[in-house]
Amino acid sequence: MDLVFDLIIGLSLAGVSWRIVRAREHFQAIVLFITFGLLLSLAWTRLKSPDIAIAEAAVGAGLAGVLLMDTLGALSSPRERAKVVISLKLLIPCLFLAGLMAYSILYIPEDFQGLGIVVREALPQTHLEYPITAVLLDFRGYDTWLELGVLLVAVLGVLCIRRTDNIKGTMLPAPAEPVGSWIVKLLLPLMVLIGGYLLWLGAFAPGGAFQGGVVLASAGVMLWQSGHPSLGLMPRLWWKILLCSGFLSFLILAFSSLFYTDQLLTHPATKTWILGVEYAATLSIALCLISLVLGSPARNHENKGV
Amino acid sequence: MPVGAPPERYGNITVPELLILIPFTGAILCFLFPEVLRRLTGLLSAALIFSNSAILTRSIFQDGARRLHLGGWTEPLGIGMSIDGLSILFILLTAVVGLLVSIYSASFFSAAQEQVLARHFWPLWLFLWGALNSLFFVSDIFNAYVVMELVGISAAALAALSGTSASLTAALRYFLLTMAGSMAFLLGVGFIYARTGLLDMYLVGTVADGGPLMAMALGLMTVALIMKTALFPFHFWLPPAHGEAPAPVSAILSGLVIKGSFYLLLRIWFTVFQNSTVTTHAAALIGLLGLIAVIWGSYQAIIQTRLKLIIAYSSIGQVGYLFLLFPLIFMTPDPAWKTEAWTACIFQAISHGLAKAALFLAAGNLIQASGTDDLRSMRNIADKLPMTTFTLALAGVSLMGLPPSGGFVAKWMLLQSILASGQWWLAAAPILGGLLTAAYVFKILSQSFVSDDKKSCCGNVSFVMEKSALLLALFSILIGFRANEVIFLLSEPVFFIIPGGQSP
Amino acid sequence: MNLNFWLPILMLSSSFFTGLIIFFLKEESTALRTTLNLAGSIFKVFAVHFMAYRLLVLDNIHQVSFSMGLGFDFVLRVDFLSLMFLALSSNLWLVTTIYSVGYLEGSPNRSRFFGFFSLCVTASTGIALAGNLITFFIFYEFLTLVTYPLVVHRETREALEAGRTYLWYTILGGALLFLGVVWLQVITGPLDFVDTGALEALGREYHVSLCIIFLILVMGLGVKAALVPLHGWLPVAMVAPAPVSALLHAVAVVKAGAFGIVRVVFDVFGRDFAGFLGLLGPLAVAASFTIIFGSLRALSQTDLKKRLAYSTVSQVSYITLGTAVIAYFSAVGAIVHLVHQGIMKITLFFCAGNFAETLGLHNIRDLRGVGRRMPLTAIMFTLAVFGMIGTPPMAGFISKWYLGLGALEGGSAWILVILVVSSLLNSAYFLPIVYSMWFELPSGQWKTIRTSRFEAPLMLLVPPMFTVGAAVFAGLFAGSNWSPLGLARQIAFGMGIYP
Amino acid sequence: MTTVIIYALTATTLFSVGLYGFAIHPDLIRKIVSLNIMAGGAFLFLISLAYHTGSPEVDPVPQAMVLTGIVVTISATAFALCLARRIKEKTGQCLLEHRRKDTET
Repeated sequence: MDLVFDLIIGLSLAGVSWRIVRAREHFQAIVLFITFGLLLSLAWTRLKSPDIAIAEAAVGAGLAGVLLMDTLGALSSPRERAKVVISLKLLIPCLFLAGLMAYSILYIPEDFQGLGIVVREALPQTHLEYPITAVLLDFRGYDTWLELGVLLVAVLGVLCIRRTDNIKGTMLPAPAEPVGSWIVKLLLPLMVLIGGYLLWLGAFAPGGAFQGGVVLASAGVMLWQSGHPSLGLMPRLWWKILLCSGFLSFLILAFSSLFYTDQLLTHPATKTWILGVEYAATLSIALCLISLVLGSPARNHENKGV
Repeated sequence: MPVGAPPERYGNITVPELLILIPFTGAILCFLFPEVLRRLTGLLSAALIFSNSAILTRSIFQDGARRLHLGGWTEPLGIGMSIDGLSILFILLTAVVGLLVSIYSASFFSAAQEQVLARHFWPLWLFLWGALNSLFFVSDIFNAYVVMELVGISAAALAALSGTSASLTAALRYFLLTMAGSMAFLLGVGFIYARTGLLDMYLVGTVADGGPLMAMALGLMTVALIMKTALFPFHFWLPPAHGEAPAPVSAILSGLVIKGSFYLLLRIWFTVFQNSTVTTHAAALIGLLGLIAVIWGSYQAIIQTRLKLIIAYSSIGQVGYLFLLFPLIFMTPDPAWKTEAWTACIFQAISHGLAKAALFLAAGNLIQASGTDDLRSMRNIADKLPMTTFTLALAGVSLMGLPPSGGFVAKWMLLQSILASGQWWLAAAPILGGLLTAAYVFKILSQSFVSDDKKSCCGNVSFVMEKSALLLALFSILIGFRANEVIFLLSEPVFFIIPGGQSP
Repeated sequence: MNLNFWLPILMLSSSFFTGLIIFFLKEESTALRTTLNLAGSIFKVFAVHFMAYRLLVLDNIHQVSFSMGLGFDFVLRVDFLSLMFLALSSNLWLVTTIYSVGYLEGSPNRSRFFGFFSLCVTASTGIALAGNLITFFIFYEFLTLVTYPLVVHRETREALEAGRTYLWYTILGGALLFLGVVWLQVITGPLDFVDTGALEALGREYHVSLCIIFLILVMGLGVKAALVPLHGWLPVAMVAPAPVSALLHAVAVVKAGAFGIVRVVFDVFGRDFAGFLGLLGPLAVAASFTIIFGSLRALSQTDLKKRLAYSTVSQVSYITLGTAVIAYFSAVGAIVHLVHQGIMKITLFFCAGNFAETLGLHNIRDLRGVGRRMPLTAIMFTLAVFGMIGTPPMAGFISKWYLGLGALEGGSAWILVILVVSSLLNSAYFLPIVYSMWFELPSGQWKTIRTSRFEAPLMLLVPPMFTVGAAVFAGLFAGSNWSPLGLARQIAFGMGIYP
Repeated sequence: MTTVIIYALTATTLFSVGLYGFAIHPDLIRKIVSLNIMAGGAFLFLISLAYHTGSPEVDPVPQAMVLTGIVVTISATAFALCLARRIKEKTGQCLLEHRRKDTET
């Protein structure tokens, strides 16, 4: 039964992706892409990775969808038709590549182990009970740090392209017809709650800084779309500090770890630290994503040439 | 004996991690500080990074390679960092170019219309610097992916800094290609993980064998990195991206960023895949592409009429030399010549980095003086900007590979190992490439020997800008006299593995 | 202070730093520039003589060597041959400097000119001092770089074109030389000029490679030595100012190529071994062909400097020719011709420069009767011409005489024919000039470009006097141990070549 | 094992389809969408490995990598889209092909 399910998911993923590539209208392609994201979440649930399913649902289908739709609106009339012809010159190499990869996949060893065992053995030495959070924040904390750096740099890059230093100034004006405010009123507290819960959950169960941050970001975007001014009330410096907070907390950890131990990014023996880092990361992920989604150039040309 | 993790030595107090922490801290501070303080912060960070790089170099030179385990977790669980002769050379290159470019930028962006650029330049540049430094320490393949993305975004943002539509388009083209490359790299990481269940480069290197999974991974990663390094069929993004950016950014992109991905390619080929069978055909193919790049890039440089585009196309040609390393290593029987080819390639990377940065900075001087980088505007500058002309000449000498510059040392060793390995077809690269390079270098220089009566020249160029460009050019010459140190850094006690089986 | 180490360094830096400082002088500071130039060149002349004293009398070996870390050393080493070339270049630098100061008076970009001029001399000093092929190559390429600005000095379109041609030829030659040097290094390892014979010790399996290397090296050097068909740049480069042409032809570029061929044949391969490989015959044929071809082309030139240029093509190949015959006299002839050709040719160019600068005469037709207007210059020109043709007792005679003796000794009598034909051709293209200078009437009024107390400014008259005097004395006192011929004999002895 | 094969095959197919889309579409937004498909493929490959460890629990390391990867990809996507919008603002087009005209002016 599982096998049939797997096959259906696999085939529909491949089919949808092909439809995305072949779609004539950009709008259609983007709608299909959101479907694609949802299908992926399904696959990940099936593969026992709920964390990623949450993240994908929020990012792949949610934020990326908003971003793409928004951009599409700004770029062209969404019904604009693209010329889509099948180019054999490109298709054949791609098929060839796919064939090669498919062939090599058959060689994945049966007794593949991965690093799961090593992680589980080392888990008690951390203060965390959930392995993914432990990998993210402790074992491979350096990656997470740099990932927060990537987020921050993307925001910096957007600011650079927008030629402004003030992220709030770049935000799209709230739409004239806001999303029904009653939905927001209903959903917002719920989402903040979910975000916080996910964050708290991360210490011992699926959930954590990233998922929490993503959900909070979605809430923030909704809040803005609904025309609610609350985000804009935050002082500029605070906005900046919160943007950096995740990266900054790792940086502080890195500096302090240089003093009390000989290895970078070693967590001190209390749980407070690691939680502090996690909260900071959640906040800055949320805020960076909000800035990225809302900070793109306006669709109206009133800011042209800034 | 396969070479695993290097010995851990803690005989001294140098802290290599600072090379990552300082630029990142500087970047954050630049972002948070008001604009007046940014320049100061940037310069201070640059000076600190430079001095730390120098200290670390000395320590590596004396005590040999180092290995760090981040978070106190040993591999395969945690992420390692490795600092050996190879990485320290690139770190040092970045430090020298970075410091001088920072000094240059402090002056370059001080003009009123440029101040809005300076605001964004400093945090992005320091982020890029930190990312490059961590790239040179990288010892974990997934970590490499993240670092590359960090490099990619900050480099693309810098390339778009000037905000003209040409530069934006160029930046986006560059960025899309980088991103596609990163995806391929990530899939390659997946393939390696599927085969070995490991992510640490050295561990993978000791465990990995041949097989379709590894071959696929190697292929994906190689293509990804070749795209980012702008080897021949993927070179098209480079000239607009490097030619349209403001001068200091061009210097960074051409001098350092493409070296970053090349460095990673070396690590992938010679650390991760050290024991798996790399087919000589693949190596020969890369070599052939390098050869074509040398000739094609140099030819394209000759027919350009804008100074910055000449310099940018020249990068394609000069980068081509680096890829001759692969056929030389994999098709040469004698280990001594392999070491020679290896040293030649690193030398080429370093001297090109210095010379190219100098050229772009000099081009920036020219643009600031005459408002355009059309070659004809070079007339009269010999009088007005003798220092800049001199810079162009010195850096040109190094590019051409004339003695006693760094470029000469590189070409010398390259040709020597080509001849020794008996792969005659490769000899076309240093010989023909040298000729073509001379053609475009003199195309630039001959303009400065012409005095034009129409005195369109010249605005003032600050002393600092001229001097920092000149210093870079001088370094690119002087490095030719320090070949011994470089060879030592790439030799056994300091370097993890010498490709070609000279390892103990 | 260890003079054995410092003297070669001082020789190089005397012109190198002079050049560098001059670059940064203001255009107007003529006096300072001239002083610097003269100080540098006079210092160099003294240094060379001091060095000669130390080498010839005290038998001190001057050597500088430090590692480049590339499997070879940077070696400066003074032997008799380098001493001779040094003496030539330092003395001629001095006279050419004086001449150029006069010649370029009031023209633009003089700082640039004298800067590169000094660097050019540095390069040829380095070429003389080089103790191995790699060091030689380094200075050889340096020479290419610093002569280019001199060639394009006039900044006209024609000059730029000429510069481009010059660059293509010389850079191509440099690339070939590079290939040859590297290849040789791969086969033999580091090879100093003193290690002659190392190649002989190699096994037979290397002989084919060695032959190809020899070919590549000679081609690379032949570009600068203007061996036909690699000579194309030389007539074009005549657009350069007269002192530049003079220096290029007499000591710097052309002579560097010829000197390189001498080094390669004598000190790298060893003459006997090269002969054993069968390389010298073709070299001799190439040289002979160049001699005849250059002379024939010279016949058809109407521009004085162009004719002189083709004459150089022909005359320099005497050196190659002498190198390519296995005979004591040929070796001596080749070496002594390095000097003789230099001093004679520089005289001719100085005189041509005087005609051009004072009366605006470029074409040979315009020279009719100029002997009356500028007798001194004409006399010097005539003397140098006789030298070139090889009339006793001028220096040129000595060279040709030795080359002829060598041809007989080496059993290649056909070379004698070449020499005779070439001398006839020399007369054919030089004597008409002399004739029309002295015995024909001027075609019209002389237009005066520059007025001066004498027939030409003193600065333009003294240098050729000096050089032509040298040419005469070198011929008259050839028997002395201190004459170029005497030195050449000693050099030959030093190389193990005995009559 | 079959599950892994199915998902890994799907993953590589997605990657290839994304690559194809990336190559054929001149339009920037479609290029970016295609890149996201490629990313989806790469992530799916890693997760299918995580599932395939034999033990009941899933390997956390690929999962952590994919979480990191998702953040990186969304940042990159947002950045690229922002660039694309800026280009549209400046040139009125959303293609990479008008480069030559620009560099000449």
